[in-house]
Amino acid sequence: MLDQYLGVIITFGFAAVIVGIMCGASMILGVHHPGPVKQQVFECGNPPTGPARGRFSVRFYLVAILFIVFDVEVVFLYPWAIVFRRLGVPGLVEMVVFIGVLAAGLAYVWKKGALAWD
Amino acid sequence: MGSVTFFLLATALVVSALTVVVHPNPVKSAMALVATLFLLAVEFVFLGAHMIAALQVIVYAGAIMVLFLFVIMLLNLSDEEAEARRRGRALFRIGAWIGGGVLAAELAALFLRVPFPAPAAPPAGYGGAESVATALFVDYALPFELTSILLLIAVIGTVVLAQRRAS
Amino acid sequence: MWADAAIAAVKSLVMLLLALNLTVLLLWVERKGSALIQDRIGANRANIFGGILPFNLGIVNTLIADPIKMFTKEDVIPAGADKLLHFFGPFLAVFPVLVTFAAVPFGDVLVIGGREINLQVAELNVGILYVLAMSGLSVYGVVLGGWATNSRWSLLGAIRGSAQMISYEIAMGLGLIGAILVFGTLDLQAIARAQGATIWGVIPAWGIIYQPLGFLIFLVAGIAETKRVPFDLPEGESELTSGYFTEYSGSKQATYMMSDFAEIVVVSALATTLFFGAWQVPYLARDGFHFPGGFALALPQVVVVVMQVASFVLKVLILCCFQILVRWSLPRYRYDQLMDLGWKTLLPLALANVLITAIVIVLAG
Amino acid sequence: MVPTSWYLALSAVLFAIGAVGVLVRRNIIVVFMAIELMLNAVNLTFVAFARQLGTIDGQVIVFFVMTVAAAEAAVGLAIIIAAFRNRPTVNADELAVLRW
Repeated sequence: MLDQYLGVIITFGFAAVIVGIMCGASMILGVHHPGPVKQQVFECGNPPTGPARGRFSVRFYLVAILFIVFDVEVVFLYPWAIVFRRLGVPGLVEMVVFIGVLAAGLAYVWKKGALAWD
Repeated sequence: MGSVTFFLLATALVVSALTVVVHPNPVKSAMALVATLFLLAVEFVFLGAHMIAALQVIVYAGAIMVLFLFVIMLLNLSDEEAEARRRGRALFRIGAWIGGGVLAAELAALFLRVPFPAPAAPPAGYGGAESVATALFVDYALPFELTSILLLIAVIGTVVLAQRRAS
Repeated sequence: MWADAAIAAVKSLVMLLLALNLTVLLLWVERKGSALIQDRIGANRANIFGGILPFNLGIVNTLIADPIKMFTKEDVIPAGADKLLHFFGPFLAVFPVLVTFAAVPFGDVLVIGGREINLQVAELNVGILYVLAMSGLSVYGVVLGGWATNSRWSLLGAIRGSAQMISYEIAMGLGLIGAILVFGTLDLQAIARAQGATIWGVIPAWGIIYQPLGFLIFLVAGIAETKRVPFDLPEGESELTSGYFTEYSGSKQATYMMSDFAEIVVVSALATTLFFGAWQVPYLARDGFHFPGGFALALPQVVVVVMQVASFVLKVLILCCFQILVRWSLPRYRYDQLMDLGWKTLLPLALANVLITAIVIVLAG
Repeated sequence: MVPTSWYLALSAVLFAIGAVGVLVRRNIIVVFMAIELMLNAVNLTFVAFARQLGTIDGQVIVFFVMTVAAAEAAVGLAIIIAAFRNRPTVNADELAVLRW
């Protein structure tokens, strides 16, 4: 079964070389004339004020949490989908319960307004 | 897989794991952990756990670590420790490293002395999607259902904790 | 062993070059297409070597002159940026996308000298999961690119972009579950082969026949994953200059731009494989055409393989062009609409699709 | 074929690195990452033993461990955010009181 991964390893190698060349080309081929003005970050012409890395709305964090939970759900659905024909009705019941519980979670989040962006 | 491959992978794993622990910048720590998790997925492939390897990358490297990065960026954490390091903790740190080294050496020595018989060649499809799925949905149906409750609790707990009270 | 490795290397190179060429070609299609839609002429001239060349093809501009220009530009790294992560941003945006092609079949079996070569770089038992796992990693390209540069436009773009990508990753994954329920495997080549059958001997049994809703969900989520109009909030030129790659120049910026197009190709390739019969040509079997009604046309094996590969490339190209058409036809979403569409529309729809598909399968036996 | 004991030894080393990380780092998020590292070291033993015994159960357990890790990360990081709101620090030493 391991020889399946031969192609993957080779593709990883080729892709790393190709993308590495693409990213690094400018470093090697391009000119280098750094200057204080040129190296300023771009803020539409004004000199930047204050630190760039501010804090963010907690909503983004809630989205990431929901992503994790539903990602795990999707990950459970994949193995279920391939053996579903063999499992039959019990398999369907199992998954309906599982999805039902998680849908309750989604409904809760929805109701709490964590998905509302204003 | 040959022992050469194993040692190369193991070295890479240990180096990236050490980077997670010692790097002062949390973002780079997190990226080193992503690398560690990815390399572990490669180990899983060598151990015949193909499905688990894919899930490791999807769930751990692709989801959980994104959450970590989000929080690091959300709280705007920069290189911490510089100030924490000054506070006379040097002795404790050295002690912790020595203790960790002893733990690793002792456990490793213990394991290496156990004469495991060479594992039998796994059956066809071992660790593939079908075999894991069958075990999961037939033998482990109840834990699977309980998992959903755990996730539900996680969602509710998170929303309660993270949302500012009635804002 | 070495023969296998050589064959795998050749297949891998063919697939990667195919993907890269499609990507670069798309750049030209995009420029010309947008020009057509906006009633302009578009990219139509290239002045290479001071006009020595007698002909003047617009396509040369995009395919050769543009990359050369990009690759020889100065690589400006803003002060206060993290040099290592500044490099890894664009790297991680394209690399995971490119390696997904290893699992995508681009043809059936080619027989050379008694050796059967499966036209797929790696026959993975967990093919779809591999594709999802790898493409999921490309979110790091966005996050790191925005964080490393120490610029607020970039950081804001990165946060927006990653939140958008992970939101739609769920819908994308769920959209595929229906198709997997139908085919009962994660192996992309097996799925491709299963679509060679016909319904009532006439209609090709492509995935879209069974899963029209699944395809729609997958396509919308896929377009959102590529972060392009109408879902281009992370780049949002009018508000964030260029979003997470504002501070990139030269070849790194070109790499970021390419990542969008490479993702378009991946989405199209996956949609083709799962919903449009992969490399299948209707009624074409390994030994030639078998039309309904008993009429058959025997063809040499090489011709069949060439037709299959061509069919795959053509389908992918059509889907790519469709995505570009979408981009130039629709206005941009607002961020709340974007999140609503992902979480409140596509996600429940996809869950319903999964359950309905499962119930139908149980009822149909 | 690489013997199972080598994998176990590797996982022991990774576990020890994670444990040291929990002890020496003060940034609570990095401590959290070190815990994830320890969890993963244990996952490696599960998968190694699954191969040794020729059963699939070890792999299914890893599946569950991942789920638990996902839930744990979600809630744990939410706690960090909630704590951060009241006291803008992620230094574990300064979060020593159970009250804020």
